[in-house]
Amino acid sequence: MTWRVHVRILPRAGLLDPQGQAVEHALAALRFPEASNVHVGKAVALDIAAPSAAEAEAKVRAMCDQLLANPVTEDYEIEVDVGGSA
Amino acid sequence: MTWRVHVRILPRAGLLDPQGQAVEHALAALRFPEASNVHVGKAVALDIAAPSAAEAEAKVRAMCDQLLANPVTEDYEIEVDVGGSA
Amino acid sequence: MTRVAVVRFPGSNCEPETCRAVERAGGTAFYVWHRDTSLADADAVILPGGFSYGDYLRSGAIARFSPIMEPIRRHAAAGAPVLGLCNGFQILCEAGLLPGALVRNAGLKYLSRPVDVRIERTDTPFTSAYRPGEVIRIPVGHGDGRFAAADSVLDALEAEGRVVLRYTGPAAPDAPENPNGSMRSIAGVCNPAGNVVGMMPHPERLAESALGSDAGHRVFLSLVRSLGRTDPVSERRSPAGVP
Amino acid sequence: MTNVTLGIEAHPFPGERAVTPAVVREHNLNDREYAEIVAMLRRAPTLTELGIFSALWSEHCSYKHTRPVLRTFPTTGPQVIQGPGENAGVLRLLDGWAVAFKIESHNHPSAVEPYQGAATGVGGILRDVFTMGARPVAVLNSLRLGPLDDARNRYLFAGIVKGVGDYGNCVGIPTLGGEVAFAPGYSGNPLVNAMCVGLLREKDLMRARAHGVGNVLLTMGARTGRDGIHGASFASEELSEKSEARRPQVQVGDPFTEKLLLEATLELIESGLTVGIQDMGAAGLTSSSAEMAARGGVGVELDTSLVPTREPGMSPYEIMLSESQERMLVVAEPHRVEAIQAVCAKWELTATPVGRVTEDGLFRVVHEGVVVAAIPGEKLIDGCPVYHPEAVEPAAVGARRRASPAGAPRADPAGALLLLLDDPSVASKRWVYEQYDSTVQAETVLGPGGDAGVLRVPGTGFGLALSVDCNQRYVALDPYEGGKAAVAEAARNVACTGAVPLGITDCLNFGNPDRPEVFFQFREACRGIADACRAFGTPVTGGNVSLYNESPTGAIDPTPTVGMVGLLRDVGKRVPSHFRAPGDPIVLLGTSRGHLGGSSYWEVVHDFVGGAPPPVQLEAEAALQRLLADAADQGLLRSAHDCSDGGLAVALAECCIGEPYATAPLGAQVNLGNEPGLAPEGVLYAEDAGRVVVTTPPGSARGLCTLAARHGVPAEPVGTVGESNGLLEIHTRNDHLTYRWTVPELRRIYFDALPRRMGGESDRSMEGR
Ligand SMILES: Nc1ncnc2c1ncn2[C@@H]1O[C@H](COP(=O)(O)OP(=O)(O)O)[C@@H](O)[C@H]1O
Ligand SMILES: [Mg+2]
Repeated sequence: MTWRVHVRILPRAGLLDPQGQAVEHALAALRFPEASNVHVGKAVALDIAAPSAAEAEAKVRAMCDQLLANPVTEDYEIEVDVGGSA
Repeated sequence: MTWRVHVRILPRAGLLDPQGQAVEHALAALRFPEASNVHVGKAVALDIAAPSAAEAEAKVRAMCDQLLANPVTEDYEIEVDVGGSA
Repeated sequence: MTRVAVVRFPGSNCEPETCRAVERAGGTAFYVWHRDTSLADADAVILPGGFSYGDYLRSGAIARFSPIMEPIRRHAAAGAPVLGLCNGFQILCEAGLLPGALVRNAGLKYLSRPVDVRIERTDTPFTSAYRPGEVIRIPVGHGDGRFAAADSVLDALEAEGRVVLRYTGPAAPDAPENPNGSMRSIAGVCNPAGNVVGMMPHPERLAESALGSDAGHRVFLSLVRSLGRTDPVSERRSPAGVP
Repeated sequence: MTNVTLGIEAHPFPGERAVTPAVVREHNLNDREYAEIVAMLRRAPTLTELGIFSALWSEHCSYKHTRPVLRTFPTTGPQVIQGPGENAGVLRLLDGWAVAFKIESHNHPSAVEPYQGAATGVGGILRDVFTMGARPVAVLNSLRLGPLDDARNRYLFAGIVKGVGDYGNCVGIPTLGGEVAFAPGYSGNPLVNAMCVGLLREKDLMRARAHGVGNVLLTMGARTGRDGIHGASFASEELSEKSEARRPQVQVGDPFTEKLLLEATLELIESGLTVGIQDMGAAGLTSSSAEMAARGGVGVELDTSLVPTREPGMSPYEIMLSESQERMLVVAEPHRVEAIQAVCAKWELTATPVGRVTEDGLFRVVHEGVVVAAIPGEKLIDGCPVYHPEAVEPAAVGARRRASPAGAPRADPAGALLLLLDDPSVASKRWVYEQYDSTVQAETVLGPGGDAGVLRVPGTGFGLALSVDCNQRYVALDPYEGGKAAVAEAARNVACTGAVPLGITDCLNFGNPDRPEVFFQFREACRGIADACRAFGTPVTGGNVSLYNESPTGAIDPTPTVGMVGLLRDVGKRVPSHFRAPGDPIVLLGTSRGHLGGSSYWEVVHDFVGGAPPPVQLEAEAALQRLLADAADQGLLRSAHDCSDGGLAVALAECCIGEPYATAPLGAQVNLGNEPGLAPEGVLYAEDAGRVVVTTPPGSARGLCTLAARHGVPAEPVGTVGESNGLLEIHTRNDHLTYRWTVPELRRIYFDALPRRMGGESDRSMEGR
């Protein structure tokens, strides 16, 4: 089975996020005052071959810990699309 | 109501994605052969003040069209976390 | 005197040398601030290099909303010369004044080195002092310099002759011909009328022989000449002070 | 509990931890220091006070182990406008121009988070320079890493280089030079030293002092977050599992804000609106305010509840110790505050009054009406005990100096050159400096890839030549000679361009000073630096000490990095490093003795790090420097390149390989080795100090030799530059052997060494943004 997995990697809470700040200011200037607490990080999308969604997630977790996310400055969340394809 | 909204911005399919390729190679080198079709883009997280989830999404769609994504090279997806907070 | 407005966005950092290059070619250069709403009777506008808004989100993405962009649009629409250098090129693309986008270099790293570029068009206000097909060596310094656009757009650019500058190799025997993976090796383009030009390399950084080469000087000389108001004295490339 | 005895009162901030012996130890203060504090205050300190002492009495801020040694540096000279003690040293140039420059380490933060650690290192040193009213015009960097066959070291290398580059590039300061070396001692303990050079008009010099009772203190720039709390004391301890756990929040750099801060600061200084200005570096608000007060001989009172914070609920302790980046502390007369805020607003920054200058000499911190710290200001800065650690050279080091390689070499003399050019410490650093903008500001006369970077002073015809150097192998084997060699190499590199060396800044990276062998290295290396600086007339104008560079796997090699500034009177006469044209005569300056001790050749080809490093003859070096400047001025030099790692053969190969973007490398025919009894290895790879390979215009070789004789410098015509893509041929006269290499092959090896090893690492360029 192949699973489409999405990883969202965001700067760890409390760390300065200058990019998020810049976007928040820009949105305000564009008259989107309703946006706040803006953060900008990375999105990774991948296909994972694995027997189950749980195993696909475990694999991607390992990838995040080893490569995709910076353990010192970033947090990540993993989403496995329901229903992989054979 | 405030809604936590996540935007995933990925390089448009078909465009060369050297960063996605590099990550795919690095994953293979780290013995993660199960990963394929890897793409790397941006994740934006924001709080949106809006009366409904639908309106929050519409707002963020406008932000994406104007600022967050580049219509020439990127596609985006919006996710509104169910259940905003008052 | 040719009056050239050099736009300062927060994070621009090539304004002084851009002004000096204009003055060396016989023009008068002055700054306009991104929050200004007029170009102060400029004959031409240059959007200089740098990192407007830190390149946050995407290079040029935030700067394109600056108030100064409105008069720049009008100026461009009126057929007057507009030049974007490096970050300025990125801003013009983000603003839709030029086609395509500048995305992360294929090598994924910032790249600072001289490149050889061929002048593909000499009927723009910024290239008329070069010979058609002439190859010049000037520096690049960018992380997001890979020109990308849909194939149909690229075909149209080629068909309409709107590729102004193209990377050509080799700038070193072991260097890639196309330093950042730009589609069709595009280093610079113009709008359909040819008055709005953007390029990734930095002609202003190598525009006097005291630094080893003046290969970029004629970009500015082209501009001053095309506006037909050359000041014969300062065209003698007297070293201009910092503005 | 209220801390009132006979001292000046201060109260714990509600909810903060009690000061227990465990808490004191956590703050890296020993019993003696704590006793001094109690005696000074005549009561126990509050937690906020403890934090303040801990920061200011850390090695990083107090130099408590090193001050007596640093006092032995020569710091004066007619060119010195500002010596050590300010944010940067300042030297006089020509026509009213002056240069401000300083080097600083960011080793510990870079070990933890290479990208941000290196980036914020550059940010900090830029602020040190523009704080003086100087506009930064160049940065240099000196890096040390463990071997690249280890993935962690590759990760650190990639992240550090990207961090250095992204920050300087974004602010728009060209990186004109640097150095990188790899050795096992730096595994897990990389060194990141960044140097900034700025220009100012002498009359505009700004010193960081607070004076004028009643004047206002403002914080300017970024908000204060919980970043890097206790960075200063963190930087003053060995890395261990424990420090992993109590790691401060990583400081994140924002070069965009830095650029705005730079413009706003220079505008404020130029407008005369400020009394004093100082960046907030290590120990943030604490050290900036305490040092400004001490320099001005006044007291200060800060109200930390007024400081704009990034997060709600920050305690005075956290606010005082935060190392959030891109912040400045400004002192101004009250009626100027509005004008200052207007300048800041123009640059999209804020400036907020947070305190005032007082007459009572106290360093007082108030938070929401509670006095949480009240310390006699002068004693806070000067009261830290000074230590005189024991210094002993271990017998093993002496034995190692006397040893020589035992086994067979990995290659014959011809093959050795290929191994050396492929060695990451010797090979081209193009992979590094292509990631650094080296042409922004359009004043770059000679960029990276040669001996020294050269820039022109805007609007003038003169320029600066800049280099950072240290051969840590030499220092490890013989700290005194190694210290001399670092200064000599930096001066020689600068002199190769035709410039006259003016002065240095130094970054002293060592291990734990409480270990006698480490303190021996420190003391002796400094003695070597001092002697060399005296001999060359290049005073020490400032610098930085980074101790405790040790991890569980051991101490680093001692690394006293020297940053040199030289003056080139006419940039039109600058001399590049590489051969220019076929037919140019090649002349070797200096004396060859075949000294292989401490050499790269022994390390790379014999896997042996040992032997005594080549001694530096200071008088001969000084004469060589004078000769190079004279010869350049008289137009006798087409190129000049000094011999360092890998000796004469590597120097010749580099001259042939050419500048990084040369269309075609050049060959050369060279005859070497008149000295009887010299083996070819010694002829080719010895690292005798004080030697430079130069070329002259055809017909000028004799003129150069005459000039050299007048300067007392041995000079010998040794050959001729050959055809493009030709051969490098070295004939050793003793044994009638000729070694031949094809230059395009040498070039390929030399430029490919780093990319080949770093190829896969670009993935981690996901780091940062
Ligand atoms: N970290 C770096 N940053 C920028 N430039 C560098 C760096 N490392 C090396 N270089 C460039 O490569 C040149 C050669 O380096 P190196 O072999 O150490 O020279 P040298 O032996 O003359 O000191 C340096 O002078 C510098 O221009
Ligand atoms: Mg050298």
